[in-house]
Amino acid sequence: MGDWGGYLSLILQGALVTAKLTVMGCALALVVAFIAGLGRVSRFAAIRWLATAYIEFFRGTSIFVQLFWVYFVLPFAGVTLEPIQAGIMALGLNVGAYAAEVVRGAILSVPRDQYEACIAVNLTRFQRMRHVIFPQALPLMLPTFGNNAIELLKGTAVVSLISLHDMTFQAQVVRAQTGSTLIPFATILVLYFLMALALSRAIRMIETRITRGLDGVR
Amino acid sequence: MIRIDNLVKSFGTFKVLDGLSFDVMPGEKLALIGPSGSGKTTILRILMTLESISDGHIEICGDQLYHMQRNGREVPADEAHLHKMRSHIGMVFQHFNLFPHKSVLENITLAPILTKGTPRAKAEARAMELLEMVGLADKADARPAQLSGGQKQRVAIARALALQPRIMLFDEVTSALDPELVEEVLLVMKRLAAETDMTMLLVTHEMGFAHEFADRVLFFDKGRIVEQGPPEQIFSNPREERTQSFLRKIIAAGHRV
Amino acid sequence: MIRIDNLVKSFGTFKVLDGLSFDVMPGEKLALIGPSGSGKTTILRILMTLESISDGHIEICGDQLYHMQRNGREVPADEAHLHKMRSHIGMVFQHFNLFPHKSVLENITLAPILTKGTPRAKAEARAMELLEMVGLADKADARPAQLSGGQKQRVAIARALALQPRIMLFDEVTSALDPELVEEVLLVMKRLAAETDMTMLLVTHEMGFAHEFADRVLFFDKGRIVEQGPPEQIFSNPREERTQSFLRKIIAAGHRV
Amino acid sequence: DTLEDLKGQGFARIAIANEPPYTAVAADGTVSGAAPDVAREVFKRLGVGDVVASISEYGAMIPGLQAKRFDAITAGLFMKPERCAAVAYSEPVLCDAEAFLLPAGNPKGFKSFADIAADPEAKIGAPGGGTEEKLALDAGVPRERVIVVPDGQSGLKMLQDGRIDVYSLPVLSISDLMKKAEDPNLEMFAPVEGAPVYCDGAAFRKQDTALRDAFDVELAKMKESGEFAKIVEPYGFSAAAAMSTSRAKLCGE
Amino acid sequence: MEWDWAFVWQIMPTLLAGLKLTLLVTLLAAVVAAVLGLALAILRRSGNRAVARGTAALSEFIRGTPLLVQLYFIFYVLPDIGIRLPALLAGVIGMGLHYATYTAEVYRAGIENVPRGQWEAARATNLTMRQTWVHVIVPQAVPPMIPVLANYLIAMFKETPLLSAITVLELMNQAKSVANTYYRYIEPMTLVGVFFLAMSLVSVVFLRVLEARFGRMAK
Ligand SMILES: Nc1ncnc2c1ncn2[C@@H]1O[C@H](COP(=O)(O)OP(=O)(O)OP(=O)(O)O)[C@@H](O)[C@H]1O
Ligand SMILES: Nc1ncnc2c1ncn2[C@@H]1O[C@H](COP(=O)(O)OP(=O)(O)OP(=O)(O)O)[C@@H](O)[C@H]1O
Ligand SMILES: [Mg+2]
Ligand SMILES: [Mg+2]
Repeated sequence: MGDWGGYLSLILQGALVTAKLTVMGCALALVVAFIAGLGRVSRFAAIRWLATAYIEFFRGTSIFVQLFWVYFVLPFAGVTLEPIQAGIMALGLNVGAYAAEVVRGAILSVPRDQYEACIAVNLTRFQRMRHVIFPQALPLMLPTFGNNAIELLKGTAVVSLISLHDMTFQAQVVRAQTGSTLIPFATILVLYFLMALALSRAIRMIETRITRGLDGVR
Repeated sequence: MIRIDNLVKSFGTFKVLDGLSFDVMPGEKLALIGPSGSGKTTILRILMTLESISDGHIEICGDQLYHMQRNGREVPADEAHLHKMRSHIGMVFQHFNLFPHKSVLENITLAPILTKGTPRAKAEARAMELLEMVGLADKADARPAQLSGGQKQRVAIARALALQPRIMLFDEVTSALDPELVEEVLLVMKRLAAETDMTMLLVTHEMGFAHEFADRVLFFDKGRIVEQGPPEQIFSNPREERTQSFLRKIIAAGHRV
Repeated sequence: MIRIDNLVKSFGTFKVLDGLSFDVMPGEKLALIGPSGSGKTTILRILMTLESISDGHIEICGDQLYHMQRNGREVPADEAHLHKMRSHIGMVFQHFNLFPHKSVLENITLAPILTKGTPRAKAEARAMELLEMVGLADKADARPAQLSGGQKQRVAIARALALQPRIMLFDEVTSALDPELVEEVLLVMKRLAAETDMTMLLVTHEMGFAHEFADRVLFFDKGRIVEQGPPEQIFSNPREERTQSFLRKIIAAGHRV
Repeated sequence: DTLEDLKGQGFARIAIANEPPYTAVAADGTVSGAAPDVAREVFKRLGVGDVVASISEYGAMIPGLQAKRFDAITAGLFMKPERCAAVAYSEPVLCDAEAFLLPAGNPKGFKSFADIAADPEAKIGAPGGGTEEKLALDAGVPRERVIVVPDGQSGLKMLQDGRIDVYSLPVLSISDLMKKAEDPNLEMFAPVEGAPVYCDGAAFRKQDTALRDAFDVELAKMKESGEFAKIVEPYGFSAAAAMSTSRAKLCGE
Repeated sequence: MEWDWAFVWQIMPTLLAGLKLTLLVTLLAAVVAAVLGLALAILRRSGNRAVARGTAALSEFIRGTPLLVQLYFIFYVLPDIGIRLPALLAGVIGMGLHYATYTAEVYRAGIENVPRGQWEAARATNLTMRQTWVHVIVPQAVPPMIPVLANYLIAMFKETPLLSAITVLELMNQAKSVANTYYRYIEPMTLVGVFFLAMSLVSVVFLRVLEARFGRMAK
């Protein structure tokens, strides 16, 4: 059972898939989080209701069930996604639902005073959001977004369910080939942790950039 | 300039303002005083359209504030009407409510640029004039967090003035300030009162300042006007028992009238 | 009673108190005044052992506060020593800091029961006396959240008194209160000053009250005593330029001295 | 028609399980194993140049086929009447008997699924939704003593760790596991008494019978020419066994 | 594939058995997480630098890596060093440990959210450290934590399907097994989804109640 080099490269291929799923999943999650999070604070009841339904559904059912549906049931409705697309979609929509609540929370935690100041200087609703509320809410969201991103990274491990060759899946392949459990799984544990570290570093960097010059604000 | 007619405001079952009526002449400086919870802030917030009203009418510069005509019938005002009416009014808050993520200059120019389409260069020139007036020209690029309370409040006044409102509302603009910083803000306001013909409504616990500043003082209690008149009369010779006891307590607490 | 000797306190590289020395006689009522940031609060917090000191000595009721003897050598005080020393001192805070999850009565009895082992019945009887004194006997079972600011502060005073300290520290106890509520708290303090021989240190911006209350006034600036003396002298006839300008600003802001 | 589509795109998508010697993935990621090798050859003859394999859990194979995730399953999925109702099988490809993986010396003397049912302490490991799980349940082993094991390596490990008393898979799968484990404390018992010999076939969607029939034609030709034997026998399978039975028999049609 | 109600009723008992096990695992793991999290929170506040740092690093590692892989480790690798846990126990410990790193954060935040003034008032009334914790800090820190902790309970419930990797026959695993036996997937998987959704909608209501009861108390 030599050939560890080959097995390592198999795991690294998996790491690439995991990284891709994480990055694309985060991108999708970010987009839907803003749409749904803003939808939650919309003044139109229908939009609020839609956003709430989306959020409660995706937070309510398990990622496993969602993955199964996207991959095995959507094709019956005529939508056949590539496994990687299905993975990105399930992860993105799932984590997006959690992040949407973060967006909403951050927007609501901008003090009422600021809304009132906007009315007093006669800004329109859109101007209020665009120039005053949102810029202040963003720094509040970032730390939690960082946690969400790591949750998503960890979530990629379950996509082996839909035969995506991510890192966990490849570790299982290696295990089946070599009969060793310790080595492949220890390897990927370390790799996952390095990726998580990279993610939190990246978020912290963005955070310091955005909050630069805002020190002492809160 | 302002005509308030039978105004009622309830929070749930609690009537804060109960059939209030009074007029304000153009250019008049009005001080609203009274015990905590008497509804002074509520009146200003209603004029700034930060609260809705429960009943009654308010007329500003000849137009209804909370009502408008549609097909010859009076209907509640929509957002567009409120937006138009708000352009007559500016407000300065107790806690300044500056935008913390914008510089002092941006705080002042934001609204003129966005709501009136003033070109940036012109808005900035005007903002510098206002900063000059409140004595903060050198702070144009500072962030609010870098200012003292008194400086923040002066910027807030400049921000409200930048929209050139015809009516200015001041709600306890010095009560969040350290005593040493109160003076600088009051000085700016005195100059403003002397130099412009803006209509001004001032809520304050600084009786001394109310005395100097106002043409007329309204004493409120429980959402009603108990007594009104020129400051000399209210402060030196109040008729109502409630007014007398209020002023006595304030004096005992160490404030000069 | 209190002897402060060459006290230094730094936060990082910033020296808040810089070689401060003064004594307080038993039963003396001392007012500490001065501009914001001059270190008044810091002194009280150090006396209450809420901050550590950087250098110097403090003696209270004849014992070192931050130092103790061990094997004939002076060493930094341990928690047991601090615990013993703290029993001489009570403090009332600007923001009351009542325990929100306990009733008014429990707020007052908690410490006597826990730290002195006073039997519950006795502690409650004494607490009721204190509530009587501050005029709140009917609020014994209320929660702090149900009280007005002035009432909260009176409860806080009763809580501090329940431990029968020989020194009481008051840090701007009225500055978080609505003006109308200030009076009730000051009344309680005046009675206290008149009726007990406790040593009292008071930080305040209410110059009028400082005048009436204090035997001696200390004017601070930048962590040093600029001027001290009886209130008549400090308020009517300050010697130092810094004191004069401070008082001028306070007066201009509408406060009576 | 599906065959034309496959020819057009140049490859067919197959589901495999990574359970040597039926299906295997090498260190470099290439797919081998008896089932995919046969499928690759047949598809080539049908004019479909290549096969693209997805590794899948057994449980996810049939839903994946129905959801058009794959065009065929070539994973050692044995023919049984219920399965024949769900998918369209080709003629038999790989045949194998059931085996037990046991501690050396078979201390409890298990020879059949009924023996396991009779021992109130014994726990048997089997793949979830696989033939062995069903055989065990049918023999009367209660649910809580049938441990659903996710994959062969996990089953082996659980047996070594004493978590299960016996692990059941087809003969060739067990012998492959033993070869890799090189563990003298283990032994294989085969064939399991009373358990039928099963054969798999390539499985297609129900509506793709035309593709299945075309597959059968080429498969039959390979069986006759001996090329079939050349592919499967190096893996340890018996070509004769596959040729001696038929789909009709195995599906109980 | 048609929806088949008769089939739904046929498989319902099996799925309910899975649901029961899922709930059991969730609750046991929650207890482990609550207790272990407290231990982690205390260790992180430890005066000993090395202990505090080590705990922080370990927590971060556990939080940064997938539970699935951790479960594999506990179940398949630990026996090599002589620790052989039954599947259920391994699952409870794995999940409990993973979520303990989250609850530790909740405890920390809860304690830090008690205003400084409360510590100082306790000091000014000369309470000892122990008395301060028991009578002042804990009673104020705990109520706001409760909704947050309940949230993690729900999250754990939804992660139980991972336990199928270590042979625990929970809801998802039962559903897969049923599906593989009858070659019908839509019904069991949809039912699992419905179960999860129903449970989480119930718990949302329950959470709102908790929030209304405890969330506001801290002021
Ligand atoms: N949003 C609200 N919901 C319910 N009650 C409110 C609300 N806003 C104000 N009130 C109540 O209305 C009454 C009047 O409040 P208002 O703030 O106008 O008093 P005020 O005269 O400005 O007092 P102060 O001097 O303390 O500022 C108070 O009793 C207050 O509790
Ligand atoms: N924990 C701390 N860390 C750093 N600096 C501090 C801290 N506490 C106080 N300071 C600084 O020490 C100085 C003195 O503070 P202190 O609160 O004693 O002033 P004060 O005289 O009570 O002022 P005020 O009238 O505003 O209450 C201030 O400049 C303050 O910023
Ligand atoms: Mg007010
Ligand atoms: Mg202070």
